[in-house]
Amino acid sequence: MVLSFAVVGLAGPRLKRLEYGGWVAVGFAGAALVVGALIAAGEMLNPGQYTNAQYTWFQLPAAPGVFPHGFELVAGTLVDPISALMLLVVTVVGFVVMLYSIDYMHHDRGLARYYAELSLFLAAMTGLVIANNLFEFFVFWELVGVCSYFLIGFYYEKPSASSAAKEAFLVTRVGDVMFLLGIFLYFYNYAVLGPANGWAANGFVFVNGNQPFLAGVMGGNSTLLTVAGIMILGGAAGKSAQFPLHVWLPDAMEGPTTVSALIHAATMVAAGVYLLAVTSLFLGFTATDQLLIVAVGGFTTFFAATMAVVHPDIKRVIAYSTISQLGYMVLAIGAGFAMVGLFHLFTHAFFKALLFLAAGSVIHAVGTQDLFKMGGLRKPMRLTAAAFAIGGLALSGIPPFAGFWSKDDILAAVYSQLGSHPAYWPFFLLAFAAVFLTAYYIFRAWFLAFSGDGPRDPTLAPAHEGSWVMQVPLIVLSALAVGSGLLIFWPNFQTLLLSGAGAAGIPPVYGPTDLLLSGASVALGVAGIGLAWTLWGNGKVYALSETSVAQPIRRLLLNRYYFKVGYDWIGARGVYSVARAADFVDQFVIDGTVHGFERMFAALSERLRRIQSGFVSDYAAYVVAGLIAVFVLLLLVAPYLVSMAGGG
Amino acid sequence: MDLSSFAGPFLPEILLLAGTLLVFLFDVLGVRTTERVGAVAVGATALALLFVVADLGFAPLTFLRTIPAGQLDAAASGTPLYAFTSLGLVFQAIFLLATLLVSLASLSRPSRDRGAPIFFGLLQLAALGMLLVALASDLIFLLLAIEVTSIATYLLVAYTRHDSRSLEAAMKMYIIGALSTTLSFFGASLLYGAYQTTSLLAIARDGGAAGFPVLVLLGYGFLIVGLAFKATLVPFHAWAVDAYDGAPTDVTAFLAGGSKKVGLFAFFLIFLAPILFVRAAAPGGSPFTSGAVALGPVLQITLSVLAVGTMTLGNVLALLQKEMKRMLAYSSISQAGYMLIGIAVGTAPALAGATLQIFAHVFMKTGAFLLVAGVTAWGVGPLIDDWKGLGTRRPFVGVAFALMLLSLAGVPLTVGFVSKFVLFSAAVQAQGYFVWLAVAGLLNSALSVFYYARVLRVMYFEEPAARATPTGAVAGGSEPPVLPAGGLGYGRATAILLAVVLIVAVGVYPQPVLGAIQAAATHFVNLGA
Amino acid sequence: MTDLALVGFVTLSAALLAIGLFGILTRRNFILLLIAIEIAMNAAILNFVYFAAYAGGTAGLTGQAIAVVLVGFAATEVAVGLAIVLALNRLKGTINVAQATELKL
Amino acid sequence: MLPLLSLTLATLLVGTLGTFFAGARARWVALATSILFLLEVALLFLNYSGWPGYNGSLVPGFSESESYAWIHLSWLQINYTVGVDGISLVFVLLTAILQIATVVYSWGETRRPGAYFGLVLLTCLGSFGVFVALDILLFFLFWEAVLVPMFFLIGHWGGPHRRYAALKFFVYTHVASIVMLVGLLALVFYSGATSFDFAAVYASARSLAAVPQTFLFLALFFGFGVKFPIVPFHTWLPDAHVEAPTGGSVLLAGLLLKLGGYGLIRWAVELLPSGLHTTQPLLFFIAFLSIVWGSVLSLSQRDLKRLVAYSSINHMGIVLLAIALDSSLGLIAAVLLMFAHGIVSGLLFMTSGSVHHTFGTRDIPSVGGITPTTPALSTMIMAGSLASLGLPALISFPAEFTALLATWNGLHYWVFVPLGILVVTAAFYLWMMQRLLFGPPKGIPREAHDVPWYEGAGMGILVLFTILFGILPGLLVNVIVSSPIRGWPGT
Amino acid sequence: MTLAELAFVALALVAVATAILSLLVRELVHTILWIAVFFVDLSAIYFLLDAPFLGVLQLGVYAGAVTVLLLFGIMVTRKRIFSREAATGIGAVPLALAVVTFIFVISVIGEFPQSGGTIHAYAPADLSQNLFNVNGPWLLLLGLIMLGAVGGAIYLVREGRE
Repeated sequence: MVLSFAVVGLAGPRLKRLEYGGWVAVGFAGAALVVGALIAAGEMLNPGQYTNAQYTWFQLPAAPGVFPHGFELVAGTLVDPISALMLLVVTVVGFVVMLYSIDYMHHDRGLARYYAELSLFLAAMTGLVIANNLFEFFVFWELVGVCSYFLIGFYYEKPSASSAAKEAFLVTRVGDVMFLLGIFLYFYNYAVLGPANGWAANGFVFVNGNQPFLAGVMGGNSTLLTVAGIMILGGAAGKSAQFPLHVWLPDAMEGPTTVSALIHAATMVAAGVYLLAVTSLFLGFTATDQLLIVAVGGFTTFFAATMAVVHPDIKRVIAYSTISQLGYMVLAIGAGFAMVGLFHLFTHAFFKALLFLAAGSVIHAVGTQDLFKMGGLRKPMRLTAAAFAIGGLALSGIPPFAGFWSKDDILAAVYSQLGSHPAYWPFFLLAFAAVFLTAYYIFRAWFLAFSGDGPRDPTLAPAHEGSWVMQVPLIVLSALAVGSGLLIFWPNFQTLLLSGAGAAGIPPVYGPTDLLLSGASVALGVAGIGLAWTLWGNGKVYALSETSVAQPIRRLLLNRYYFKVGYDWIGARGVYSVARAADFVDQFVIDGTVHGFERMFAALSERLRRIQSGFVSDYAAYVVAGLIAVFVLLLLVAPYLVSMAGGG
Repeated sequence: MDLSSFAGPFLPEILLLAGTLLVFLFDVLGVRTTERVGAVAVGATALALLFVVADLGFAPLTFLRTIPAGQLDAAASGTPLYAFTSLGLVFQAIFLLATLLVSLASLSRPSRDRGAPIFFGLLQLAALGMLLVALASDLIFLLLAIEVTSIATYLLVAYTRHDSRSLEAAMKMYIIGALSTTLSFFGASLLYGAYQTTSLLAIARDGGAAGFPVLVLLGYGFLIVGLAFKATLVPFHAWAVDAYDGAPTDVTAFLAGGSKKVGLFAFFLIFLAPILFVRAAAPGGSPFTSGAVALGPVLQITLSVLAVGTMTLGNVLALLQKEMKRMLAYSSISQAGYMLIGIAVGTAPALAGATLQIFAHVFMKTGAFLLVAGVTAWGVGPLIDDWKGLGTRRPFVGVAFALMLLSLAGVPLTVGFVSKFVLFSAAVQAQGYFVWLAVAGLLNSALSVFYYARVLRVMYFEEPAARATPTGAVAGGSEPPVLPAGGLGYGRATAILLAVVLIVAVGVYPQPVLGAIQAAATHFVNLGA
Repeated sequence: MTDLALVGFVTLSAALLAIGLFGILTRRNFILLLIAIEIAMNAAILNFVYFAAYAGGTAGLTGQAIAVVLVGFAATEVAVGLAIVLALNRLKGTINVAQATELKL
Repeated sequence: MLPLLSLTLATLLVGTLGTFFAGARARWVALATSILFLLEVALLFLNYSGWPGYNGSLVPGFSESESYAWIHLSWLQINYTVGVDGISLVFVLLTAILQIATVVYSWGETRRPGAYFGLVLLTCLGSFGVFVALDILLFFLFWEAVLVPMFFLIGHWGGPHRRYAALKFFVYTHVASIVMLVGLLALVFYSGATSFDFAAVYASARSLAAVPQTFLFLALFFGFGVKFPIVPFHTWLPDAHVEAPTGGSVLLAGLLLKLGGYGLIRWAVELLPSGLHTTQPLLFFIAFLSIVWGSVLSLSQRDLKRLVAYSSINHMGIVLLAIALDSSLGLIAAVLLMFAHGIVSGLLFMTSGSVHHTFGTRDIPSVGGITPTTPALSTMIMAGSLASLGLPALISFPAEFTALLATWNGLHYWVFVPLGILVVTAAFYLWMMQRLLFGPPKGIPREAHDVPWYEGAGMGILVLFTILFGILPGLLVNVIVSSPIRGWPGT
Repeated sequence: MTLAELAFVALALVAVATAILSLLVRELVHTILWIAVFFVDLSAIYFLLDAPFLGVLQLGVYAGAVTVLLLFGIMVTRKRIFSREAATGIGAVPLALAVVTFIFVISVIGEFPQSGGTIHAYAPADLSQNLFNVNGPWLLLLGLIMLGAVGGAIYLVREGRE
């Protein structure tokens, strides 16, 4: 059944070509939603089940020394707690965004392409979620990357869009390469070095029959595993835009807002986190890896948040926020609480999609993304304003919105580990501080866009609310942003998380276990909102004076710590200069040598021609000279050579 | 001496001699039309060829055998001066084939040429000399037989006696030839001094035991140089280019395809014995004890150097040639280098390879020159560029010439490829440093592709130049050639067709020819050991 | 029977050969070239004769026979050379080989 | 049993000759031949019962084999021996696919179509022969037979510097094939093989001592390597590709480069295990050099065809690496990679040819934003580029995955080199697409319109196979695995 | 030094001298003169070597026929018989080549005994027996050479009428 769904998803793009196509896509997405929801519901009603189905792609028999346990690549599906959770996210957000697109994208050209790519993306994403082995995971992982590439570059006639698409692809490619190496390392460790446990013979599969493989059981070379973990982290960092591979995500906002909502907020970027979770649950990380993951996550949380603080572009603010939030999830997984991270992923997907769609609604209405040109939009766009506010509150971790439950879970979980892992402290603090920044920047955006009396830029088109197809998604997502966090109180959902987490052998942490901590984080969130209100509330615009000490910091933040400049420099100057130099060597040194030979032959031929003087005495002289040469050979050279060669 | 037992084995030679005398008689009688005189020559040559092939033991012809099967390759056959070896017969066949091709083509020479009897007479005489070379087992016999050919060819080159180019060519050929002959005889005299005999078989049995290593080496050195003239080895080749260029093209065809091979076979005869003797007597060790040198390897090294030098220089010089005949001449020189590899390696397979190469060269080079002669008769100039567009205008002549060039370049499915393949295989099979000979030969054949390809390009890819060629027969396109058979004449067309058919047939299925040659070479090698 | 050292003959024939070669390389008149060739040829004949004289027996007879044949051959060769000379002279009016360089390169 | 291979050869031969003399109708003859060829290849696949055992035919390990005496001397035993195993079968399939695609793509060729299609068919005939020949002379014969038509294709139908390029191509490959021939001859004679047949050489060569094996391997490696091409003997390739007509480039990249790889596997790796072992470091070095060099140079190219040509060097470097690994997984990867590269680079060269036809230039900076004008062509370019940079579900991916996995198994962290280069590869393709396909239109002639149907169909055939084997690589792998290669279980 | 040795040295010196002179003198008729002396001198050496048959042959063929032939050649090709040859000098390269050849050839003397050696005489009858029986083919070949030479040479020098 799951397989048939994937096939339908894949078939989708072709159907779209027939018609203008949006509704067909929506239909398919709806079907996917139904199927996905059924699967998720099945898993939730009966948590902890592992349903595995697979088909062999190709295989090699076992060979001593080479593949002691054989080698096999398979394609298969696995439904387990985490994939069910993730599937729900993908299908729901996918459907909602698809619906929303009908109106939002109405005026654009190339809609067939848009829907086809979006459908393909959905198919690939579901494939990724239900993949039952690392290899297949990688296949879909790449496919979603390509879809992302196309969708970012949807407005391909804009140079910035195509450039951003390229950048996204390249940066994630770096991560992919590391991911690939990680796969190899795991394979080598478990399939070649390790005992015959069937892991590799079945080709990187996560489960053994209906039970997950457990890293602890399999053992192996710890150095190798550590490196493998780092590689996986690298892959995840690329996809989930973690430091230092974060640069592409803000630029990816060149794509349509719907795409940002679906791919660059809810689903694809979460794939990195999902990968970490899967690895953590099924293969396990070493302690070094965990620390590194915590470090990356914690740092990114704060780091991205700082950049969001000053940005004038509404979408980019949300994009930085996404990076920051993904950092939380990574942090949680690093600390050993994969399911907690996934829970945040779950809730975050809804409220972040909501934020994006709300922002999209705004952009659709006013035609700009610059916050400083907007203002006073809450009056014409009540629903949007409300939705954005709900999303903002969820993001800021204000109870009872969804974000509170999951984020608080993460903080509490990491906090619980501080005793045994004091090295987590700085990253915990950074993450904690980021709560404040988060609340501040999202409400700064809200106030700038919605509060006040009217647009600061009078040339803006008069704002209006979108049609029902745009409103329904907002409403649905608002509901989910409020309600999805509350699922935590449903015992079955708890069991689901538990069973997932249990797979990794780590006790679950959920709910506000530490009231003090929760209180502190809520307080920070509120403080952030307060600061935003103070500075930007009611249509005010707070401007730093040029002489202020904070000005250089602002510029640093606006320039994103010069990361992009640096990367561009490496790409354009460094690599390209090397390439030019290599081209020079190729043309003039290597080929030049060849031409040198050519000229030498021509010159030789020309010079030798002159010996044919036509004068017979010269010819006779050649004969006599030749005679002497033969004598020299016969009497002097050859005997010497023969004696050198030992008489034979 | 019983005449019948004498006449039998020598039937081919006697046929040619009779032909020669007959056409000289024609001259006296005043019968001088090319066709009639030529018919005699063609007939005599063809008959002789038939007998030679029969003697080689080809199945349907065995009833024509003149040499009893047992006498062939027997060391005791003949006298110390001559012997019937199957390799010799193979070479006789090669020589006769070349002569036959040239005679056939010459039938299409101008009918009223008053010198026709002399031309065909000298041609047959030269062929006779070549046949005798193939029988020789004595140094002096060999050298004198070569001189029969040489003298006849000097005069053939000078045959168009009102053409200063022809006479100049003859003059150069004569001077260098006479010089080389002198050196050969000088070398023979030194060998005679060392061995006190001129019988090659006796020398082979004596081997390095003569006790005068320097004298022997000097003798062989002189002989190498003297024979190198005939075989056009570098640096003794310079005359050849001019002679090939200046001589009447049909004679050039004979020089390149026929008489030059005489020198190569002489190399086989003279140098195989010392090389083989060393191998048989002292495998792996030095045959010259007490601090002297190993004769065989020394000769092999020297011949190798000559071979490599010849093919390389021939090819390099051919690269920039603008005239068709001179380009072919240089190509012919480089081919001699390949053939010399056979004797430098000195094994039966190598000899077989070289023989096949010589065999192949007959069709390729003789055919090419005959074709050039025919095309020149249309008024096409001597330069390669004068051949522009010929391939498309004259498809069959073009295809024939292209096939010959491709075969010369060693393109697969032509006899040129098979022969090079066998030759270089044999060099590799001999192992040791001979592998480098194969490498050098192959690299050279790569080099040679350049100038052959250039001709093909001119023939097929370029449009004829606007300027009218002297008689405007082809390039002008107005005046159709007067001769039948595509403007070549029946005789020439037959000869070229024969060459092309053999190039392809032997190229695709070489087994019969190659098998016979291999067997002959094996016998030949065993004879010396 | 006389006693003579082989060494002297070898030296003489070598010298004659060298002189012949030198002549061939330097002379321009065709007839002088023929003469030079004959000098060298005589060196070869001389070789056969004295080696034959030292050999004795059938081998020696063979050597002398060769010398006889070679004398005849050399004369024939000169005749052919002269024929070419005459034809060349008739056509070009000169027998200087330096002036017959139409064919070159 | 039906002599299927000889029949196929005969089909191609008759087709080629027919095409040469068909004049204006040549393309129909060529198409018919191609279809027949493809059908016969399909029959070959269906008949191939190789996996997991082999049918008992003349040459062990090969099916469909036929052998007839050709030249038999005491020291020289040459036969007409043909046969296929899994590896050759894959290449045969590649030949058939590329042939039909090229014929369709070139449907509009008007300059001496008879000769053009004839030469195309002749190239494929030669390649097919190379892939099925099991006798050294026969192999060499076909090997050379490929050279000649390609020389004429470049020299007559090529671009402005065609003569230079044709000559350069010819010289390089001819010199290489000569060294190869010497190596093969030496292989026979030094090993004391009883004949030139693969089976005989196989029986004797593998037991040679390490030193001669090394020398032989080096000779063969040079011979095959220039075709690869390996750095620094690669400079013929960009020139030849750039100047060749599109059909020529397709066959050049798709088939001719594969001949080198196939030859290396069949005549060097399988026969000279110790030679491979001792030369491994050198091979690795050259492979890495080729990978890096090809990729880095691709970055700096302005000409679309040059870019693809240099990327070929990069890809073939990976092939060499995979072969040099001396493992079964590596060999599978190498064969898969070559198949993939054959189809993908063929596709890319077709697209660059179409770009040239449509816009009159292949200079990337001078044309841009072509997607609105030529959506189909742009799609093809994207498909080709993405396949080439290793996108899953397209054919290169399983090959690259296997190759890299094998590299890790053999070389461990050295795998960073090809892995890192994957990023560069992605970079130059993406950069090319960005400049050429996207952005505001520039340099587009007014009369430009999308590619004609036949060019589209030609590319479409290749895209089809790219996707088919990308999704189901097992179809190929199962065939490859059935070949009796050392390191394979049970051999 | 025996008388025979003395005679040989003298004859050898004359041979060398006349050979050089014949090539170096500028008057062609003098050349013929010197070469005739050279041939006669060689004939004397043959007599010294107890080869009278050869000595006579040398006198007849060389000193007689060949010399006349050469003289004839000069007469035909020269307008004035006593014309002088243009001075060509002695080139360094030809001289060097000749000298080096000479040195190589005389390097064999190291292998020969430095003095003595019996000279064998052969009866002309034995010689003719040898020439016409065992080694008959040589003469046959010589005949063929002469056949070709005569036929071709006559054609060459005969005035063509075309």
